[in-house]
Amino acid sequence: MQALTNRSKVVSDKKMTFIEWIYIPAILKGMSITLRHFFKKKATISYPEQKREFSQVYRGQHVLKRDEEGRERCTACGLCAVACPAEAITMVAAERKPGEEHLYREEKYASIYEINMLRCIFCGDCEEACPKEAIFLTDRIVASEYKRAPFIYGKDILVEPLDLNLRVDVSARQTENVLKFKQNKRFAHNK
Amino acid sequence: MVEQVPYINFAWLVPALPLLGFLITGLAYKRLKHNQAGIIASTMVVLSFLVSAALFFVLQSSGKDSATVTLFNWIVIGNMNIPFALLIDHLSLTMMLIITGVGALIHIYSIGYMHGDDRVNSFFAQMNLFTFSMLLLVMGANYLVLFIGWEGVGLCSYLLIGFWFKNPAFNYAARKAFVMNRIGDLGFILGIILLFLTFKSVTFSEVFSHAAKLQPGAPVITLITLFLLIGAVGKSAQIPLFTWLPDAMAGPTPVSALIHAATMVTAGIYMIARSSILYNLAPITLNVIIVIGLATALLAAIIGLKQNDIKKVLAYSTVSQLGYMFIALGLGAYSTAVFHVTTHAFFKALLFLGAGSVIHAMGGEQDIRKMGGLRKKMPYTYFTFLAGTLAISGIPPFSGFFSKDLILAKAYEHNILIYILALGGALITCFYMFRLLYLVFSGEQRLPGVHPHESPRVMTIPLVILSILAVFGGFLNIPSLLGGDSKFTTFLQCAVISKVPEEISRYTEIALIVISLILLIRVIIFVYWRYVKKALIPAGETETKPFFSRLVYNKFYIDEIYIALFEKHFGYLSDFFFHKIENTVLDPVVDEIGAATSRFGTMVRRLQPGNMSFYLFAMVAGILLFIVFILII
Amino acid sequence: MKEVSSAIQLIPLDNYIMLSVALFSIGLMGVLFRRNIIVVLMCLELMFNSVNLLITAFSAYHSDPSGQVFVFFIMIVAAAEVAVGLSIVVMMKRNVESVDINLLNRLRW
Amino acid sequence: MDWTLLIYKTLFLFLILLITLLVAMYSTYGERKVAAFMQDRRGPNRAGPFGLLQPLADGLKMFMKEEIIPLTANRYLFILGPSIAMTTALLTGVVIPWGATITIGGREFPMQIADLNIGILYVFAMVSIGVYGIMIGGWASNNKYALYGAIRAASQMISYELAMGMSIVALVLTTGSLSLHEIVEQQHGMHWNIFYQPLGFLIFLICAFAETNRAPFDLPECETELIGGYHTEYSSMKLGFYLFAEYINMFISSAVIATLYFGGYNMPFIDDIGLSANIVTILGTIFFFLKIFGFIFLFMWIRWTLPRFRYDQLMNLGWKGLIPLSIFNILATGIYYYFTELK
Amino acid sequence: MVFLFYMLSAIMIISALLIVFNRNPINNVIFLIVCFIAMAGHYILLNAQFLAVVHIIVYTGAIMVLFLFVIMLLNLNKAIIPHKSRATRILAVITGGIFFLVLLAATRQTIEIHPRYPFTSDIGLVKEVGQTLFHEFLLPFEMSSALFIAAMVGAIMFGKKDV
Repeated sequence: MQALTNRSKVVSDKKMTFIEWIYIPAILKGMSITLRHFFKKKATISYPEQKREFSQVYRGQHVLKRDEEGRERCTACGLCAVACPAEAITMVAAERKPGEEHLYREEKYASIYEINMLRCIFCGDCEEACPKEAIFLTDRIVASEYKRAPFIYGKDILVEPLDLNLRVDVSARQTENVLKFKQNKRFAHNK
Repeated sequence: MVEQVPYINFAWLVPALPLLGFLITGLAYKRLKHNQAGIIASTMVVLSFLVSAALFFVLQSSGKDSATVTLFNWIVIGNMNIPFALLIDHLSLTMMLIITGVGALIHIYSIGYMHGDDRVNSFFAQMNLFTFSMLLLVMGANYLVLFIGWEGVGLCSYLLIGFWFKNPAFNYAARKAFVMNRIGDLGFILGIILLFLTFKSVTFSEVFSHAAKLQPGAPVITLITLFLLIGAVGKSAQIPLFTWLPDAMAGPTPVSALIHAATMVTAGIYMIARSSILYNLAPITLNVIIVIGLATALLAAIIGLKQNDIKKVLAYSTVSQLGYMFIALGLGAYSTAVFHVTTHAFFKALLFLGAGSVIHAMGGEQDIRKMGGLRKKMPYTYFTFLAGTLAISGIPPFSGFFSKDLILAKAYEHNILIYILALGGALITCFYMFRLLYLVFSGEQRLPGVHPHESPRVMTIPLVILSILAVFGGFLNIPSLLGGDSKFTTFLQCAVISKVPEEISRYTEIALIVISLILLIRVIIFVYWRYVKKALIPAGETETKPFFSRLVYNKFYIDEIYIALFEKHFGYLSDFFFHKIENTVLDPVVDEIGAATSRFGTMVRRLQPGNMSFYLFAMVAGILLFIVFILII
Repeated sequence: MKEVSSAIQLIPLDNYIMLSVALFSIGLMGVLFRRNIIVVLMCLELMFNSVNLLITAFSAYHSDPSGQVFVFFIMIVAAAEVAVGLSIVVMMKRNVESVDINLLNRLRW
Repeated sequence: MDWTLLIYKTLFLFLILLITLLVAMYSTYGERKVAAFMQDRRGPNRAGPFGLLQPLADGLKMFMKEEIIPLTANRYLFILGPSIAMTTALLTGVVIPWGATITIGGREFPMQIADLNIGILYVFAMVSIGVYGIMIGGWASNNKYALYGAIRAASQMISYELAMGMSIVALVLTTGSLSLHEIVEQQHGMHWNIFYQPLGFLIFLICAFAETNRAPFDLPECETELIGGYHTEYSSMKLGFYLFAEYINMFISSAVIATLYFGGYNMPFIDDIGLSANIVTILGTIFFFLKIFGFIFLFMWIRWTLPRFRYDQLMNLGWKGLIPLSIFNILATGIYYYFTELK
Repeated sequence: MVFLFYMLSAIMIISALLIVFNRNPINNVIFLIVCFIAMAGHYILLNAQFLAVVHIIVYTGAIMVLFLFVIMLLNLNKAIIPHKSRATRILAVITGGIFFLVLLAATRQTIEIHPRYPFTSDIGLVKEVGQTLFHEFLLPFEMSSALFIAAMVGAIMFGKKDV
């Protein structure tokens, strides 16, 4: 079998030499190792102040996107809820009243849209299931809370703000490849 | 207090080294490999010899006659103080050099001889213990230390004779030697006790200085010397206590060489020489010594004529030679006796070792009737044996000549009868020695199936050294007649007070030498004619022999006489004591004492209920009562 | 240290004797009183120590240090005794499942 | 009675107590920092600058926690345990010479509370009493883990006390005095005892680890086997006492090691500079504390380097390793002095 | 000083009595420890500092730990062993009392002490004790080490399970 690391040693119960038997060199060696680590650069960062860079495909807190005119894209089709393996998504659909065209893109919209963040496993299936490019997972971290109730995120948190400057950028998730992939009807979930 | 000689305090090393060897080989005998024990033991003795030699030169250069090394205070009772002290003077140095020198050679020889024996480690331990004891014997500065050595050599002799204890006959021989020695020791102890009662000391110097004040021939002195003589007779195998020595040949040959030829048996001679001052005061004892010595010399020599066992012949020759030494002692020529001890140690050790070499080569066969023709096969052994034979026969210029001739000269001066008898003994000695030589080495090999071969180097080299000593040892004491200055005699003079002047008239001496020489050569020619030319073989066990021959062959039936005289009666006596006295009187008394105690114990044990609390209460009550008792009183 | 030395002059030796005797008697009482062998051993220690105290007091009043050396030796003996005694107790507990001194009654005919 | 001296001593006593507690407090912080650093972490850094207020927060937490005495526990002994642990830990500081003598207005103020002529033995005695805190606490909890911890602690401390005592005997052979003050004075300049007794120092150091129940000898409280060992049932400030006692012990041990083997408040080459005596004394005290901190760091360093012993290994090391070694050390020292001083 | 003496004595006697009359072995041990520490105080009063510290190390630090250890190991915390019978107990108390009186009477008769040496406060110091120990009592000292070895071997032999 191939060794997993290059530092592995074969264990044997051969008789120790005197130098090994008094252990002191070994102890000193170990102490020198710990001392070296003492002065090493620390691996920890002070999190809230400093943040590590997320990878492109990081899947964090969800966002419900609006379109260019500020209309919600979600039509409450329910595909995301169906796709969700953790059953974290619930929604109530409603019909768009006249005069609300500037709010919702289609005739149907989600009047209530909730994701239970305690259940969500951030698999990203909802994002793939969505035919309307409405839900995305972003590189934001779900904030910690003291109670369980606030973890059920409603539309007030999930839907991105109207202000164009405050919109969540999901361009990393909508590359050419992704879009092309989504158009491909060969894959079952896109049907 | 004598001013100390420098470095003399190292004298304790001389006995200590063999003791160390004994401890090493004795305690670690299970761990030592085949030759290690021998090498250790030999090294110790060789070192001891070197120390002795160093002591010799130290004493010589210091110009002193003697030195006493007190190791520690041994017995201190009241105003009696017996120190454990070593006396280094010319006499003890001579003996030390003989013991360690010859002993070292025999030890080395034994490495080869005992090779392959499964108890070889025990053998060397015992040999070393013997050397230690013997050194203690000769170095002791008082009779008690001497006695320790005396008993120690007796013990080692017993152990070594019975070394091959699986053979019951050997065990019997060992026991016999021990018992015989005990008889002598009893006399010796009595002598020491009497000495102590008389002189209030057992230290040599004090005893001798006290003794010098006594009248010659005083009964006390005679008694003491007689008692001591009994010890010497036992140890030195004289009539009537000599029968153990031939039987002692049961031990391994190096043992015979070291103990029963070179050293231990001369302990008696040494003791008498050491006590020369006492003996000079007891003319009766001296005469007794002459008689004993003469009788022993002749009797043993005659017995030796008909013996067929190679070692038995040598044993009887030893007894006979010891008789010669006794004659010298009895004549008051102590230094001559010691000189004969020295030369005898050389050639007799040589002969025994040669015999051992022969036995080794013959695969354990000791009967000379079955040997023969070994000259070609064992040249070293042959030539060294020849040297020994010439020496013991007293052929000039071999060492035996000088010492024996001195004794004969002294005898002649004292009494012509003694001279004639002694000369006869010498001729007989010459006869049986050459008989032995020719039977063993000349002619054809008579025992089929054996392929004799020369012994290994480790055995022949000691032989060669000893033969050199046997040949030239006599030059230590060249008499003035031959242009020498009697070095040895002069050397010993300060330690041994001889009674008679050591010089006799020159012409008589020459005449004596010539007479003995002529007779010796005739004897040798006769032996040559009888055993080489006619190739006579001594008769076997079964053949009938003439009366005298049978008598001699059976050693004059002395053993049988002893058995009839003493052993049987003692047996009856002990039977009587066992059946009548012990069984009917002593046993019931002892039994009754035990039974009564037991009954009493049964009563008392009821006091012990086994309850700890009770014990504690009882204890406290006892203490309370005790304190109250003290307070009231 | 000078103040301490005056203590010896302030307190009569009789007080120490009385104290030691009292402790000794209490220890003795305990030895007789209790059935638990460990407590008996402890009471023995108490008796030892009362003797120690007395010897030390005598030594101090005598100005002779050899008394204190003796206390030292008594301590050694006590330590050895405790080691052996407690091992016996462990043994006893193991064999008879109890440390009751009255059960140690095998020591008879 | 010299009232000035009395007042000074009392004040000094309180000062030492304060410093001891302070150092112990910040040792907890240091421990966490060192542990973090050795594991490439940052450690406490939120409470106050660099997390310096963390010990206060911890202490506060300890006080605020609920006080629990188990129903089956022996109430009095349960309380007695941590008290003994804390008391004996604090008692030891009395004999340690924290500095040389300061002279103010012709009056000498030694920076040591009591200069006993048997100072080492006093330390030793206090350490030996310290076992009771753990044993009684562990036993009184009436909990098997606690009992195991207590028994482990007792046997461990007795075993290592022997070797420690014997290493000190060798040291005393070289110094010829049992007084800590004298021992420090003898090490003036660079004549530190470590150079004369390297083996003794090693033995003493190892035994000090065992006596303070620090890793790798922390079997009495080893979490993986015994939950919390002898303080399994403890909570609130009684637990705090135990933990605190451990850090105090560590501080005192470091001080004793520094005193016995590293010259205490002595600095090399200080005589050559030519400063006034008082300044030298103060510098010495600072230097002494630096040494102590060094040793505390060593304690932590080793804790975060070496894995814990197994119980049989611990006993083997103590009885078959250290005791023979320390006897050998005594012997070697004795022979050396026999041949050098008895000429 | 006198006050100290009486206080320590009172502590000692009370704790000693508690050892005898308290039924819980663990409490007994703790009272004995208290008693011993008070005794160390007495030693210091008597100027025997070295002895005091050795006393604490040996008795409190080693012997009592052993006691505690054994009690813990054998789990003797419950006072399962009954007291002795009432008669025995009364007898014990009486015996103890009589012993006290008799010993007191005995010691009352002791003669007045005449110090062999001039009074010094140094005899309790390590130096003095050590010199006496290693000059006059060297052989007993060495013998005691032999005793210790014997005790150790004995204890180990007893402690072995199968002997």
